[in-house]
Amino acid sequence: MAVVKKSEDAGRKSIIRYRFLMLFTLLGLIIVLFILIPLAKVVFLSDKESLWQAFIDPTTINSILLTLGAALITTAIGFIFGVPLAYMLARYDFPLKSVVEGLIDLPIVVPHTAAGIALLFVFGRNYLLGKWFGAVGVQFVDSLAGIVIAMLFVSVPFLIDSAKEGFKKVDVRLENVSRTLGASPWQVFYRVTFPLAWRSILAGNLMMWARGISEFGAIVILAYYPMVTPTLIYQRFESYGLSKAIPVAAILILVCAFIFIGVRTLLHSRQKDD
Amino acid sequence: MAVVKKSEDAGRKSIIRYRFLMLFTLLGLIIVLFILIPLAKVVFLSDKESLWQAFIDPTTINSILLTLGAALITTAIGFIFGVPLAYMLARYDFPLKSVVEGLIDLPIVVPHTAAGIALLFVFGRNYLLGKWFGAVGVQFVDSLAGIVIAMLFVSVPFLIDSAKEGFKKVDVRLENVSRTLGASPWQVFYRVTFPLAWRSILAGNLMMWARGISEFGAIVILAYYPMVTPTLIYQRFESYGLSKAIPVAAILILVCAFIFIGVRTLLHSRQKDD
Amino acid sequence: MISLKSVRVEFRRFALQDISLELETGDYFMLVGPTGAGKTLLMETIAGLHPVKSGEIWIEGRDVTRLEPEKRHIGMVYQDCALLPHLSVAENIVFGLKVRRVANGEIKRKLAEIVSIIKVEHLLERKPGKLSGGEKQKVALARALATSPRLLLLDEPLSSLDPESREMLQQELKRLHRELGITVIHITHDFDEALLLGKHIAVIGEGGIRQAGTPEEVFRRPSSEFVARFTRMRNIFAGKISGQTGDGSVFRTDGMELVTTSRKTGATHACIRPDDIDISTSLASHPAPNSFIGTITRIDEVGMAYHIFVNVPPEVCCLVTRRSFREMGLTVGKKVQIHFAPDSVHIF
Amino acid sequence: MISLKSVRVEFRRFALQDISLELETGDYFMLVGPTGAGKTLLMETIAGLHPVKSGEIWIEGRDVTRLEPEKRHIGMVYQDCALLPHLSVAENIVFGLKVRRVANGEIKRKLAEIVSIIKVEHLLERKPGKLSGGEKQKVALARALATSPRLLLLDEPLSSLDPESREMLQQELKRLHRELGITVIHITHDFDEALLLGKHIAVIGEGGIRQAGTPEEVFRRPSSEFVARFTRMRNIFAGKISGQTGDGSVFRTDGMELVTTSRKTGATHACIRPDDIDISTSLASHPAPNSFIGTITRIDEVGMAYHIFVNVPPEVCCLVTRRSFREMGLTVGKKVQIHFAPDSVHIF
Repeated sequence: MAVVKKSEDAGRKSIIRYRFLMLFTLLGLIIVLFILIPLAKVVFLSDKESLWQAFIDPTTINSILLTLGAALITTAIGFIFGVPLAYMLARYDFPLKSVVEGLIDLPIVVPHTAAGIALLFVFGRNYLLGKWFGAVGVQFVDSLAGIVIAMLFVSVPFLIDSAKEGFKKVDVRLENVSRTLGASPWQVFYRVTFPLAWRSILAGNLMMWARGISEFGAIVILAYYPMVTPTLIYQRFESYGLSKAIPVAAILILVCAFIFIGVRTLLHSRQKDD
Repeated sequence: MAVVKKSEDAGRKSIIRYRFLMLFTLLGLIIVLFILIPLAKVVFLSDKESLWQAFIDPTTINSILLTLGAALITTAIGFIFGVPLAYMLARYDFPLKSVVEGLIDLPIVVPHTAAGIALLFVFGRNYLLGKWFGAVGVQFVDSLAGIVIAMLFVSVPFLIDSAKEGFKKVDVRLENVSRTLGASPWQVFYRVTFPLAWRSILAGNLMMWARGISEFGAIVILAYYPMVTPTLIYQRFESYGLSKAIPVAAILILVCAFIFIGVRTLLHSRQKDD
Repeated sequence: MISLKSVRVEFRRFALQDISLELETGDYFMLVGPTGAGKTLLMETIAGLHPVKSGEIWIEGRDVTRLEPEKRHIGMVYQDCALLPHLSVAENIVFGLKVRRVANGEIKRKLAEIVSIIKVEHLLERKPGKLSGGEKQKVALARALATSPRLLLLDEPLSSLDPESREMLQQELKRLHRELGITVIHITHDFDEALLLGKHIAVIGEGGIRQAGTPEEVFRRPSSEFVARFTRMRNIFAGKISGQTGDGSVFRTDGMELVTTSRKTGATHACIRPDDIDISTSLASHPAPNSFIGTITRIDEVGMAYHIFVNVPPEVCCLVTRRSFREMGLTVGKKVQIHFAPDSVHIF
Repeated sequence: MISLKSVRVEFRRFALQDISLELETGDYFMLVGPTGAGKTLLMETIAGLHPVKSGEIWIEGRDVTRLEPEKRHIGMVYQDCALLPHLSVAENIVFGLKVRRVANGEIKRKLAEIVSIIKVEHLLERKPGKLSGGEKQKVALARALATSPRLLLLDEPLSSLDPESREMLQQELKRLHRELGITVIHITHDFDEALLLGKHIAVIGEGGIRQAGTPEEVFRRPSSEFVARFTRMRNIFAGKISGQTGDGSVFRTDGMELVTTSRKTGATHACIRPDDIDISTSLASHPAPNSFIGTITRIDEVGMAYHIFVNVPPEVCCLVTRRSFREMGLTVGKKVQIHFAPDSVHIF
């Protein structure tokens, strides 16, 4: 009885299991294809000739350099202001801490055009900070500074979250031991905590960079000109139609995908180290 | 010697410590204010009268209902296709898994207008899927379906990531024990894994909803009409200037902030339970 | 009868090879080995949670090697209990009956029965998060037993408990095994626990089973240095057989000639348990076999006794009770005589 | 001298109250208590890592209560060693010297000195991730000692090691303490470890210090039921003093009258260690004090000995070595006589 029963059981079971997992695989596959096909089609199936034309077109090149550069400046600013905040959030308790944490993440869900409006309402020529900065010659409307401000607003949560997680993963007892060995809190930060959280911070920086490059809604309100690539794509689409927009979109998607692969490689190799 | 030395030491130390943390606090405060001031100003300092006017304006109301509804449909679709994928990613190894994981997250960094272009290139009237769906009467350009497609593309990573983390946090040994107690893999999923990951999945759904509401760049390319609120804000700004855009932006920011508070409350109370 | 025949299993970069075990129905089988020896992997393999690369697993005359875990009728208890945190204690206990679609009346009857065996009435409504370590283990046991398994697998059920709960649960396990007559495989890294509970013991290490047998066999007659060290034999001497006696042999090690009742040829190690060695302060003038004079080099207090290290040379570790220790007034540097019976000398 | 004066400290929802301790320079002080008793919190408080709510901490004649940790000259070793994973072993060891800006030549000299005391030469270039548990502990010790601390705090340094590494490290700790004469506070949940290593012992539990003294005092003369239970006294009987003898008193408990040399008035508990009880199979006809006849109800194998439970009543637990056990042929149900000296009966 034993052998026959066994093979029956095993056979039946694995079909049931197969059916359940097959449905899941099928459903999952649909969403994977839904994301894959548009991206792959834009990058691989667009007209090679117009892709090349777009690539050597100085307008495209300049706008891509502007976008990458602005996002890089944004990331540097985010690093200076965001990493200390991430450290404070990871290590210290203070009143309203959870409110601050919520506030920091809010830009991820705030509609981008609404964010642009809100920024303009503060940094516009006739408003609060816009006036102050205007007095020292910095203006945000239709300027690089405006692009940076818009990018910073929507992308800084990614850096802060990643850095915070990185700091949190550093065992407090490593810091405790370092203190007893004679290190001041500042020495503990730069000799222990920061080096150990470095990969997460770097990944957060890259993520922030990529997110900055991708922004459109907030930038288009604050600074239509100089034209960042997402705006250029929109303008090409509006003025000349889909076929002129595709090559620029393809190039930008490739740039972001490469940065993003860098983020994942960083985070992945960190997990292996652990 | 002891007492004097001690107080000297302690005094000096705490000033140094204070200085280092004070700098960090200051830097952090700047970024907090940078996010807080624009949002608070739009919501609290905009003209109460025009806020009310916007609120009772049928165009605004309809667009907000459209936006919330479209995002809700998107979230439902994301749930059906995304949760099974998240489960597969959390529990099984398969070839190219890390590629799939990377692909799923890619929409977060793909520039929104480029995403819109890519989607149009696939779902447009004259393109691949657009033709197929067009044959059965579904069209994506300037339609609710287009809005949903655009929202789905940019927001589904948030659900998948959150659900995946939720599934991963469920101890495999709980599933193992359930198997030995006689539960089939499907029973284990719906009696053990899903209930235990439920909060993370719900939080992911809310996050996805909020992200859907916030989208502009992809939607504006795929479906300028019917007008979702982020588009309405842009259109008001372009046509009538900042003052007409502010009230709509304020309302939308409030809606997103409330959903977002829900997400954080959910995730926060889960951590307490652990 | 449960048997494993040359089972090979791999998990991540770890592999267990050529695992063969056989245990009678109703046995209390202790699987003991150091941390990282793959004990949990082996248990999960028996439960059907890892695919077997080669070999076979038989339970009660049935080849279950490829059977799904839910068909094996095995109860399993993890070290941290793995109670389902979203269910109450009662729901946890009847979980196995629910998923097997047992009728409600029968579930109630079974719950009452289990609760009458394992006293957890007062916990039934609670969530697992509100239980103490010992209570969790009892609930996990009740849950595993509720489905009347043919085999109960316990993975270090006592390791994370405080001494008092541990002792309580040891007695509970003894009682359950006696009353229910169920076959148990109990995994532990604690050899004392294995001695206390096991009818049979297998020592696992270095990727496979090193020795299996009764507690007495494994404890007194280890078959390898690995087992001897793991069972804290302490006095392990390398050397070789140098001659024969009427009913045994003579084993020569650096500095001592040991008389043993064993005749095993080719032995390269001799070992003597510290508690088999007599120590006395009166130094006999005439030399007897297995009688040596040495100097105390170290005294360690070990719970209710002392380890006395006597340098003959080599250094020999002897166990002395607190009372004898006080009576003899042993101190470091003192000369003493040690003696042990030939049947206490085990060679391998 | 290190002293804690009525220290109160809170961390999250946990508080330690009225902690007073005093230890001489050069002491090896064991702080022992069950899991969750706040041992690590107390250690971190001594190191200056938690603010003290009230009370004072003095180290070598200096009030350090409000002093920053980096000024206290304390070496600390956590259970999991807390080695800095991004630094090599050598860099870990000299970390304390680096941050104190010691000159490079002096750092080299100090590293060589430490390495000559704690043998870790072969590990210097490795990263902590590549070390075994025992090696990690040695490196953590070396790192703590490199800055020549006035006090060494050890938090369960041996708990996560396998028995062999544990024993090796116990000897290492003994040797280091002997050679360097450093003051050590060693935290453990294992009372046997406390007996083995400690010159003095304090038992911590229920939010405070329960008893402190020499190992012998704590082990044989517990001051409370908590300590008696924690030290596995086993035979603890409630009752009261019923009379006086020439040099002691008589303690009456349910079923037995115990003669003790103690005269403590108002005692409510008597206790006897299992290893202080003699067991014999020959039943004496004339009744002697502290001599009772009973039936064996249970036999537990505990490592190198047996626990014999004799029901007088009450049930009394006696320790018997393997040898005596075999010689007397004890079995469950057998009638035996137990006896213990009056000075083995401790009342509190």
